[in-house]
Amino acid sequence: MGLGVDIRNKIARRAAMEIRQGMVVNLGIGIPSLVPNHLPEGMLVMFHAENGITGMGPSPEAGAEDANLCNAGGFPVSLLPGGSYCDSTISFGMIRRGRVDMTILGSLQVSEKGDLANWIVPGKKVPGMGGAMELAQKAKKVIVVMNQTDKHGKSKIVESCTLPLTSSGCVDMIITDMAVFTLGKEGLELTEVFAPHTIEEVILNTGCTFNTNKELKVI
Amino acid sequence: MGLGVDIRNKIARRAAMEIRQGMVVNLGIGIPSLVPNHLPEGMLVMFHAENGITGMGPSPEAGAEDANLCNAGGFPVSLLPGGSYCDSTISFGMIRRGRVDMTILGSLQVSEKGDLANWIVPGKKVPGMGGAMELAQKAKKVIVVMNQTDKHGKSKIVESCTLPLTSSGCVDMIITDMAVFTLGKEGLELTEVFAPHTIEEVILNTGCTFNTNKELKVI
Amino acid sequence: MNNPFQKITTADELIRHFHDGMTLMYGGFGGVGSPPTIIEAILQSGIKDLTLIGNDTGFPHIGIGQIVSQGRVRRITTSHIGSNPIAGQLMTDGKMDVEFCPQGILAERIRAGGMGIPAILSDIGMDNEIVTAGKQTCTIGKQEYLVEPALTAEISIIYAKKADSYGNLIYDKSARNTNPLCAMAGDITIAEVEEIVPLGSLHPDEIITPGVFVDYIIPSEGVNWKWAWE
Amino acid sequence: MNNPFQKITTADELIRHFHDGMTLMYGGFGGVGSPPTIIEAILQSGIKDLTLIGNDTGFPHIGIGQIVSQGRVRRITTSHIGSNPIAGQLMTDGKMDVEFCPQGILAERIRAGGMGIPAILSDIGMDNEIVTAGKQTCTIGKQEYLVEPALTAEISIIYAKKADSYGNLIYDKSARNTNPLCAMAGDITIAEVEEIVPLGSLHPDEIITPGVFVDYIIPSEGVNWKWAWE
Repeated sequence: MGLGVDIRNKIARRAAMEIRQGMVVNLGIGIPSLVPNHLPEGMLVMFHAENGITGMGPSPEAGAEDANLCNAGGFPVSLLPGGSYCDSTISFGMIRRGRVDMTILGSLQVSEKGDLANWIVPGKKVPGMGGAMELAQKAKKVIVVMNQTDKHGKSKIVESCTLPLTSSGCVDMIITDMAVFTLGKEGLELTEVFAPHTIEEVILNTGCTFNTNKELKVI
Repeated sequence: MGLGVDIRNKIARRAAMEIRQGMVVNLGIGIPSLVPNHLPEGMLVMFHAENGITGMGPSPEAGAEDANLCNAGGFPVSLLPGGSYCDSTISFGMIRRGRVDMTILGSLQVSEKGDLANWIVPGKKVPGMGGAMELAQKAKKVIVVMNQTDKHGKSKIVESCTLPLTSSGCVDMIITDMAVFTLGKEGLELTEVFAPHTIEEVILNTGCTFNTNKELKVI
Repeated sequence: MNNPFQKITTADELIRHFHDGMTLMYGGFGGVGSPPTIIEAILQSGIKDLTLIGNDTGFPHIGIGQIVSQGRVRRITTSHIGSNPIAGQLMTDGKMDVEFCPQGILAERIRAGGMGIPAILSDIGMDNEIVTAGKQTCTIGKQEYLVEPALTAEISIIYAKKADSYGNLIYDKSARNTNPLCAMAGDITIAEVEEIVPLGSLHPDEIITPGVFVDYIIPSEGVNWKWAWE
Repeated sequence: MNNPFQKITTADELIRHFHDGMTLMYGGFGGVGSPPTIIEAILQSGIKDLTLIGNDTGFPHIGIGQIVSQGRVRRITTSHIGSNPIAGQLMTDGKMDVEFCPQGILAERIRAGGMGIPAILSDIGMDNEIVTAGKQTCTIGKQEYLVEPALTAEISIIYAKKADSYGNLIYDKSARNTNPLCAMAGDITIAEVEEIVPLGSLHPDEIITPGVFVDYIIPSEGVNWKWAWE
């Protein structure tokens, strides 16, 4: 994404603040994978992976990897006490039944209506949806973490997605390198700005209009 | 059924002759439950129960029952080596997928077309179908064991069932106290008569016409 | 017992979730694998006009049969009532509606509810008017199928052998039956268990129901009925 | 090894079941839990024009990806090809048809095949034309759903940790993934296993796939590829 480690960690830290004790949380690849590092010590969170892990723990040290214990991206992880393995139907049943409290994932674009476009770039990259549609549509809370703008400086928050949708109206919160937005009944709302960025800068780098929360925090 | 032990065992013994090494077999209550006693020593057969047992073994001795190890009728059984437990979906998945080689069950009536009526007597007994429909429809071979006639002396093998059907055209073989019939492309066919009964007696006690196999055996 | 997820509680604490007219799903097959302590609490609570979903109606004095026999059930979706003559009488008298469903399809409908699948298509009992009553069909190619809708319930009550404090469950022999399915289909799922063990004591490959699906765990006081074979 | 059910054999013996143009289903997720020894035998056999069904196309040199990369596949039903650029290239060049299906729905379709259920209804990806392409819908009440047909295959190849001589299987950690589903959906199911143990050695409560679904068991020679993280 072209973001430095500090900024990526800032985004991850803010996302981690949404997590509560006992939640079941699914993390996408990239910035979301940094989120567990920012949880309060001792907080019990069950991390869920689409390939059938609940209670996923951190990557093992080099040399201690187990090829039969990998996350949905195919990379070695570990299991925490209380964790378990299941087949892919049960794993996605958790998602569709509303038992996954939160998913934190990256995106290419998000619209002001909460539409998510993160699975395909026509003519360039057609990886397939994997579990993205189920997660976007059925996780109880969908948090998108991403850069405010793409590599050409264009806003990734837009009036209407130009890329094919993963799911429409599914995003609840957007956390970027500049700001935090929520999506509720009143539409897109700016709730926090990360200093040294300013509201003006956020407006300039957002591809649609938005409300500003009365209690907006600059943090 | 009003049949003596000897006759019940004769029927069960004949049914047991249909079973081959390695088969998965589901047994109904009554005469079918006697079938395992008549298998050759050492033959490996996997008995299947709808409530999630594969590899069911005989009833334990009095005092050794385990309330958590019962057959589909709610009575204590045991498990043989190679047996396993599963939930009810998997148990019926085995049936619908065609992995249950044979079901041996009782019936109220069977028609000359192989229709099975064994689940309901309108106005008298409405127990519900339980797993009977899936077994009748999807087991690879359906063997009915029953008395040739009901308590009023009327044939239970009929032109057309007067009782509501469990499943139509599903029966492959009928074994009664008098005879053995098969149901194939050519319809109902008498293949064996149990002495001292005679062909004439079987004709007299069968409520429909049938073919007689050229190599009919009186046994 | 360490209770980090606040799931371990008692039947008395939980009974406030139950109310007249509610939809209740229960694990068990002929009473085997039905949760005696929760059923006893429901009997004591006096709630009525229930809509039940489960494999069968047990025996008059066994399992869910006790609740049925007391006339507390307005409607039931089940596959078999033959072992509980009182259930048959209540149906005949028009005091309890019974929707009969083939046993394996009933199990699939409960599972579908637990998996967030709206319905399954089925070819079981297509020529039987009790099975097809009130059901839609769907034609694929030239083949017509029954639409069998998913089933869920406000509360599922289930029985397991062991739970850890997250609610991961293992079952005992044939007492598993419909319990793992009902465990997933409840909006709230209550697991009555023979033993509660610390987090990490169950082998993660052997867990049948992940605790994700379980909201409450209560220790069982054991079966308080006499089995039909006793 | 005692072989009372005649299920234990070798990949070489089994390869006669494989042929050009066949439908093949495979367990595994990103190569984890895919059967290396059977895949190697397929590669050696030279069969082609395959129709594949499975979670993903692995990596170019890992798991089923090796077969895909050699251009042996005419059609695949899968949820993800992103980790295998060769798969993407074959699709773009019109050399391999790809039916994309949401991952959990794909798993359910495979399971439905294994359970003898004709189809499930789904509300996933209803507004996405890649998901809905060529699919029927079914309306219940006022809600429209997609009809997602069951998937089966002539042969399913799967990977497990242990089998007893009846083919009862247990799996290892996240290598379980789609294996228990594919195990049920094959007309013929071949399980490659790390270890074969005598009948009765597996705890009956811990068996994940009952041997009823397994036709053949072959001992694994182990993974012969380098993982992406190595």
